[in-house]
Amino acid sequence: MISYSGYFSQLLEIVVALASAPLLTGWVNVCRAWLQNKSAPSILMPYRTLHKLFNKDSILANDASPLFRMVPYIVFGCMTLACSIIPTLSTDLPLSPAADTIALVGLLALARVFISLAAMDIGTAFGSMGARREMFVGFMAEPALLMVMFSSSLITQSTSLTGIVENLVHRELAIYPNLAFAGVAFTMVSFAENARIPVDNPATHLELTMIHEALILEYSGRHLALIEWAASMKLFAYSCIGIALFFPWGIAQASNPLALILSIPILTLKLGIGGALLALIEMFSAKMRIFRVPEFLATAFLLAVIGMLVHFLLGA
Amino acid sequence: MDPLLWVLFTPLVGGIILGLVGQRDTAPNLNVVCSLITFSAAVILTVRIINNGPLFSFGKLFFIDPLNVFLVTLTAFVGLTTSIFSRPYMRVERDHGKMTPNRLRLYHSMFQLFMFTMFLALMTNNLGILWVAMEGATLATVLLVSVYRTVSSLEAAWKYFILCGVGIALALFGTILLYLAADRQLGGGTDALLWTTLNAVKSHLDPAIMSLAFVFLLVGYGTKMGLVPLHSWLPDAHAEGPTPISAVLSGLLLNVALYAVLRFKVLTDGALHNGMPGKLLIGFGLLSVLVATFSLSRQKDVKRMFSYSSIEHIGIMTFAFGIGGPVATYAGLLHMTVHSLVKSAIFFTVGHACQNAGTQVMADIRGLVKVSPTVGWGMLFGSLAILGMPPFGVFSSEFLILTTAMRELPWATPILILALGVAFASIFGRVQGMVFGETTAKPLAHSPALLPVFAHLGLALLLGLYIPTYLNLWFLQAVHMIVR
Amino acid sequence: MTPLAPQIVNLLAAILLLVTFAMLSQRRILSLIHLFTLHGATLVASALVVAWVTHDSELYYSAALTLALKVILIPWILHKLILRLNVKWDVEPLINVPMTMLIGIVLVIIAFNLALPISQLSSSIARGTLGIALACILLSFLMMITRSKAVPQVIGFLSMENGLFFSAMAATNGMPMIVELGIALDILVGILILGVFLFQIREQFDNLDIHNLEHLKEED
Amino acid sequence: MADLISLDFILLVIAGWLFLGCCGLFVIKRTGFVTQFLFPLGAVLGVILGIIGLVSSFDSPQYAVLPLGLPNLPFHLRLDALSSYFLLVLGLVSTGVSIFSAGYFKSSGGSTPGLLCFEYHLCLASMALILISDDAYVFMLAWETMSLTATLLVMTNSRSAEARRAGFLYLLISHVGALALLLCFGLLQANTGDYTFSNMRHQNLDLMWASIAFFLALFGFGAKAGILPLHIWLPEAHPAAPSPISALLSAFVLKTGIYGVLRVTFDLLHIQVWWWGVATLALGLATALFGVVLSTVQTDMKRLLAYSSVENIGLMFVGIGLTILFRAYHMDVLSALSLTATLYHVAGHGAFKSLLFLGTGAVMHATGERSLAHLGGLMRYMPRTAWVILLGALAAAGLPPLSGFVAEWLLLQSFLFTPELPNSFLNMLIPIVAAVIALVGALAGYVMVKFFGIIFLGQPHEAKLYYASDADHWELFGFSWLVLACLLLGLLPVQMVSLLGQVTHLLVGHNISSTIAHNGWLMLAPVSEARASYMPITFVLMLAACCTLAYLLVRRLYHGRFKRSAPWGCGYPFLNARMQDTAEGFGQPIREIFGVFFRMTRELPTAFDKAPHYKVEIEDPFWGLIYRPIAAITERVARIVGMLQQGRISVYLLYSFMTLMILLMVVTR
Repeated sequence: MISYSGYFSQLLEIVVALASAPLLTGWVNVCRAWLQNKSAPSILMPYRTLHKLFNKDSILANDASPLFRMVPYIVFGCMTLACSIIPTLSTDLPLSPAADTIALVGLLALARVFISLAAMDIGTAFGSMGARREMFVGFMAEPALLMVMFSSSLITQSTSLTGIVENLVHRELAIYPNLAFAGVAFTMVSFAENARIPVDNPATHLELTMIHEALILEYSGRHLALIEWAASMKLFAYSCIGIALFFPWGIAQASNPLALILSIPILTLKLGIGGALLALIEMFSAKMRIFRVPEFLATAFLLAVIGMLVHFLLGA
Repeated sequence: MDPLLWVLFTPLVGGIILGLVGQRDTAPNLNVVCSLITFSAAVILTVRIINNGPLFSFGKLFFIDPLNVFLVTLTAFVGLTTSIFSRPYMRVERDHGKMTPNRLRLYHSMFQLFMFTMFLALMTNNLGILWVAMEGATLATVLLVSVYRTVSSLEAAWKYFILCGVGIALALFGTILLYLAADRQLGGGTDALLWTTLNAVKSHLDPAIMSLAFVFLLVGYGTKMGLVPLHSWLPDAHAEGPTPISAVLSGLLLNVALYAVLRFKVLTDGALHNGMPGKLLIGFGLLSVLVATFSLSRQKDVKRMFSYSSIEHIGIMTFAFGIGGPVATYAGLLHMTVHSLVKSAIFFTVGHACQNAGTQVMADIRGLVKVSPTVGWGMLFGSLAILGMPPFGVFSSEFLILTTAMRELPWATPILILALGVAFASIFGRVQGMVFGETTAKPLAHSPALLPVFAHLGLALLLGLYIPTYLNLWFLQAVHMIVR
Repeated sequence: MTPLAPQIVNLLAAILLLVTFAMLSQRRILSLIHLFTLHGATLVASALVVAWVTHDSELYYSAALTLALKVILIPWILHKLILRLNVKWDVEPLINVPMTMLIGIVLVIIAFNLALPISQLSSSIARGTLGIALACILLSFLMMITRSKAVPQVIGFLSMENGLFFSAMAATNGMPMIVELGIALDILVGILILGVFLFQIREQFDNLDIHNLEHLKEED
Repeated sequence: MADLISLDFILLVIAGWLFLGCCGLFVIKRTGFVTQFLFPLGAVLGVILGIIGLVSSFDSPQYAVLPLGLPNLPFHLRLDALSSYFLLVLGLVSTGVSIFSAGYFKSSGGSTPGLLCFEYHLCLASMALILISDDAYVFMLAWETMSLTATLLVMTNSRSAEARRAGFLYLLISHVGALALLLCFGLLQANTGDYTFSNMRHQNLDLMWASIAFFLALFGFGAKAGILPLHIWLPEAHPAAPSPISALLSAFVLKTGIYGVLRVTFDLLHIQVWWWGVATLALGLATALFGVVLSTVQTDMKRLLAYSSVENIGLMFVGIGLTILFRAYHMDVLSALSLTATLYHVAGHGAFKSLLFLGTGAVMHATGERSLAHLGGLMRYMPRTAWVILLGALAAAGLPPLSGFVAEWLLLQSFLFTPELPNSFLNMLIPIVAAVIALVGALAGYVMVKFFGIIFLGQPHEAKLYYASDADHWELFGFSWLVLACLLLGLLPVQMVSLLGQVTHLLVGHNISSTIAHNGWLMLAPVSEARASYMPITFVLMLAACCTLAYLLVRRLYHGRFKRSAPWGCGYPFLNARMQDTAEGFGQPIREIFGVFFRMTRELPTAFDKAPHYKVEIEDPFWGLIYRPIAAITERVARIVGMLQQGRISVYLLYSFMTLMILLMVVTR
């Protein structure tokens, strides 16, 4: 029996995700600027960009198919759903049984497939190149992410995220070595997935090494806005997954309003620290050649697998 | 009027008459008529046997039991279809100038005489007469093999004659030893060589003599069966003669030789209880299957290839009879039947195909389905049947043989699997090339007789899907004769 | 029964073996035929002896048959044949004569060993000679293997038949009459067909060398 | 005999198919009649078969005996849950394919449609017969008939040497497999001359013989299903055959192999041993990985799909291996779970793979092209086909909420529970296996993006593609049938799993449908909601809601204006179709990473080429590793054997002489 508060927290979560995703992106950019001793743009910059883009007319290539126009909405929808599944504020979510970790990974993959197809639709050199690279990052990142989640579901005997969180919160604080491996792997994966340095450079256009930007090169206006928004929500989702898997404390259990209220500042805090760390790592690492990416991701994948092995070796 | 007489003497008389008028245009029809009479007589005979059990004739000179009557009917049937097939075939050969009137006369009369010798060999009760008839079969066919008078046909015939002659001589020595063994029990006389009499006292025959005798008989009749390594004459003889002769040689003569060996195996098994004959048969069978399949994998001449496949199947039957036991023996008999049906059908189609393409080299035979579809499909399905593809009868016998072998002697099964695989690859790979593909050849002047082909394949199909209870009863009685 | 008869039979058997060896080593074709005739004659003689001893009328008939076929008819046919085909050259065996002899001796030993246990069981007066009969058969076999011309092969074949006949007599005083007749018929037809063959080979290759008949083989 | 009613109906359907086939023989040249009348009738029969299968899977087993076959061995038939399920799949797939064929063969001139109709329906009938056969003889009979007819279908275009070679390879491999099966049955009947399955169920073979029987079965059925290294015929036969035939091959003929393994392993054999499971698992894993990697680098669309079929078969074998493993340790719930995953994959793969192959058929109709290098941009010219294929591709990529995903989800679930295995070595093994499975799944996504993107998106590579016409109504009807199947399989897993409960109960004596049932019809929670759950309908509804809401809001708050213009060429004015990624290009990263998986010959242009060209050929390594050596060895042995037959009569006489001597020695010693 799911209470109304359940629906409320679900709704709240979605709203928070939609609203604060660009904020997180903005925050990361601000930190980057600070660390580079630049004068930082406003933290609200992403909102302005989105608003501007929404107002613009979107320009379509002559022979863009309907698929091309649908994809932004699909991707946006996928990311929203993802954010609503992941327990960011509360674990009392009516939607969470709809999809467990595996389905979540599938959801992200769905978004990736669609955006790559859209990129191939126009038939420009950059588009197909971007699609190829995106898929090729994806086919190594996905299993790695899955393994990361498995290694925590092995501890908690559950693949549903809420189940994992509740279980982790409730058991007494213990060191799980396999989670350490998983953490490192997860960090690497989320860098690759969110098109950050060292895998990709979000602040670039028209480099031969770009991935994400090449995908969306043909988009403009509201379509571009939706895709950018979806991208920042993806970042948000990944950070929340990280939080849920590794620092679940403070996420509201069950339906108690106080905890729910309390959980918002905690989340903000965690995200703030997370964003800052992200910027810091980006600062200290250099963009790697595209041919090095497989090694990078393979390392992540293997780390995750070793994490699971460690779990068995130390006999859970 | 005793149908047995009809079965025996129709071909004899017919052979003599055809020897006089064999070159006439009516000769082929006369040939067919003789075979038809023989066949119907054989059918009547069969009905009697199945209903009234074994019978003697001419005192004890002829003995008919389910085992040989079933072979008699089979022989008569294939003889009939072959004579039907050879009408258009020989007409084409004559138009091509390969058959002169004299040769036609020789062909027709010898064909009938050959049938006569086979019936004699099958039905006689006297093992000496059996030998005489087998030798007679060789003599009847040897001139047919060389009928085209080409260098290679002459060579084939010469080898056939010498090797089979020597083999049969050894068989005679075996028979003499048998007579010696019988002599001590029955005190000489004509009766001492009667199979029925020997069968009655077989457990008292002297083991030492019997084992020696069996060796000589096996080597002797084994030469005619084409068991490796006594097989060297077979591919030459079957490939060089006219196709109807190849059909009867592969389809019938091998069976008759095998029948002789079976008769002696029964006696020897009775005399010595160490199962030596079975072991020998198994050994020969496996060797034949293996060697035959590997050598057919490198043939270029279609008739040679299929005669090697005959060796392979004789090997399988020998193996089955070597295993012994009701199931394997049943399978062996079934295999004898379907093999002679299917193999002769294949040779019919091959004959037309070769006449069509004007060669026996497989690489030059192409696109049969385009030129004459019936021949093409006939050959395709015939080959698939001979390769043990269901729903044809060869499959059912191989099913029984393999499953039985797996429990009787598992070590032999890998050999069989290997051999069957190689055979499949080589035959199907070439046949589908001949059947499909592009060609420029023209259809033949005389429409080929396809009734025989499809009659045979139809029967093989029937035996694969459903064995009539009557036939089954017959088989079971025959099995009973052998296994006892 | 006289103790003399078995000794005569054994003597004849020894002669038979001797003749077989002679044929094995003989190069000239004409004398080969003569030897074959002698072979047949010895056979007839021994048959007559056995028949006389055992009062076996059938054996007289078959002796007569053998005389007619193997001593008179066939040698005569062969004579005619080689005159018609005028083949008078020497026959060079594939293996040289001493070697052949050596193998022959080995065969004789084997044959004796094989026949020994059996001949004990035989009721015939000529039982001791079963080994020799077998030896004759094997030697003729060897002869067919070692000769590279058609006619000597045929002669080897025929002497094999002789050996068979002799062994039948040695083992069981001859086969039943009807069988004997059948065998005789077969041999007769066989000889005729052989004649036809030799002519066909001749007209194909204008000599009787078996080497012409070695084309049907697996090409590599 | 009221209780035999559904089995009788199945026999009627088989008879009907045979009848249709024979009708085809009588009207051998009349394309219109055959395609517009006979094939649709066949489809109707397929529907009936599917319904019967659905209904009868809840009944208790039914038996029948036909007075055919060997005298002491008539045809024994049996209809139980397993066969009913596969009959359901057969009916489902064959219906779609038959409908599509009605459109496809209408315009395929040259060939004789009547003959095709005969072979096709004979093949369907024999497959149905396989599923209901209850003794070794009728099973093998139907089995070989299926192989034979399938071969003839592959060789439909018998003029092309490629088709003939493919058919030959296929029949050869499946025949060798069939021989292995004969031996397997010979073992299972264990010295009782009784070949009925009911007899085999009661035999207790000792471990050695049971293992031999199991591996013989694995070999024989694997040859049909296409596991490593016997998969070699698949990528040859599928491209050579007409598309509906490839669809049938991939969608069901392969599955008969799965059926056979299940039947022998869990029904006929009385024990399962853990290392059988490990072997099967390893084999399946290798097959899956190999298949998916090779399919990423293919340039022929049907070959690509064929290798992806190899991959899916591999996944099914992984499921079977896991089931054996659990079964060996008597963990019934888990074995039921993994078995469910396997069976689900059978149906799912049947649906989407036939859809994809039929799609290639429509494409070949429109363009006459099979090579990805010459296709592209077809979404504009054949949009309906494109959308259908997109759905199929998503399902094949194992993405939610479609059929492929559910199977993968269940499979991964069953992996997550393996820690309960008592064998620590296996516990080490499992995570790696799971990881590889995940990798395979992701690569499948890569393959499908390549497949769909290169064919339907981008600019056409050839001028003639501008005249491509969309699929006709028969073909679309066939498509929509299969699309429906994909969607239902994806959205209603609960009902499907409860259906499968019957099968798992029959095979491993346990089912998970009860646990699923009390979570309601929406939620798929194999063990408990706390452990794992998946609600596809909610999922898809939410997704749709988010998308539409976003769309409406954007339109409402802002506007829906857009302009058309030429794509941006980054300042380079002469964009053309040849600048897109080719199929080779798209596969390049995988070629770099998994270079060890295949033998590659490549020609790179030098800097100074006047007409630079780039050529790369990928070859299946198993040709070089196994098949050519075998052929060479056979050749050599045959030559040696051939030396026996060297023409000199003296030597032949010597053979007889030596044989005689040796035998005499043997006997008298």
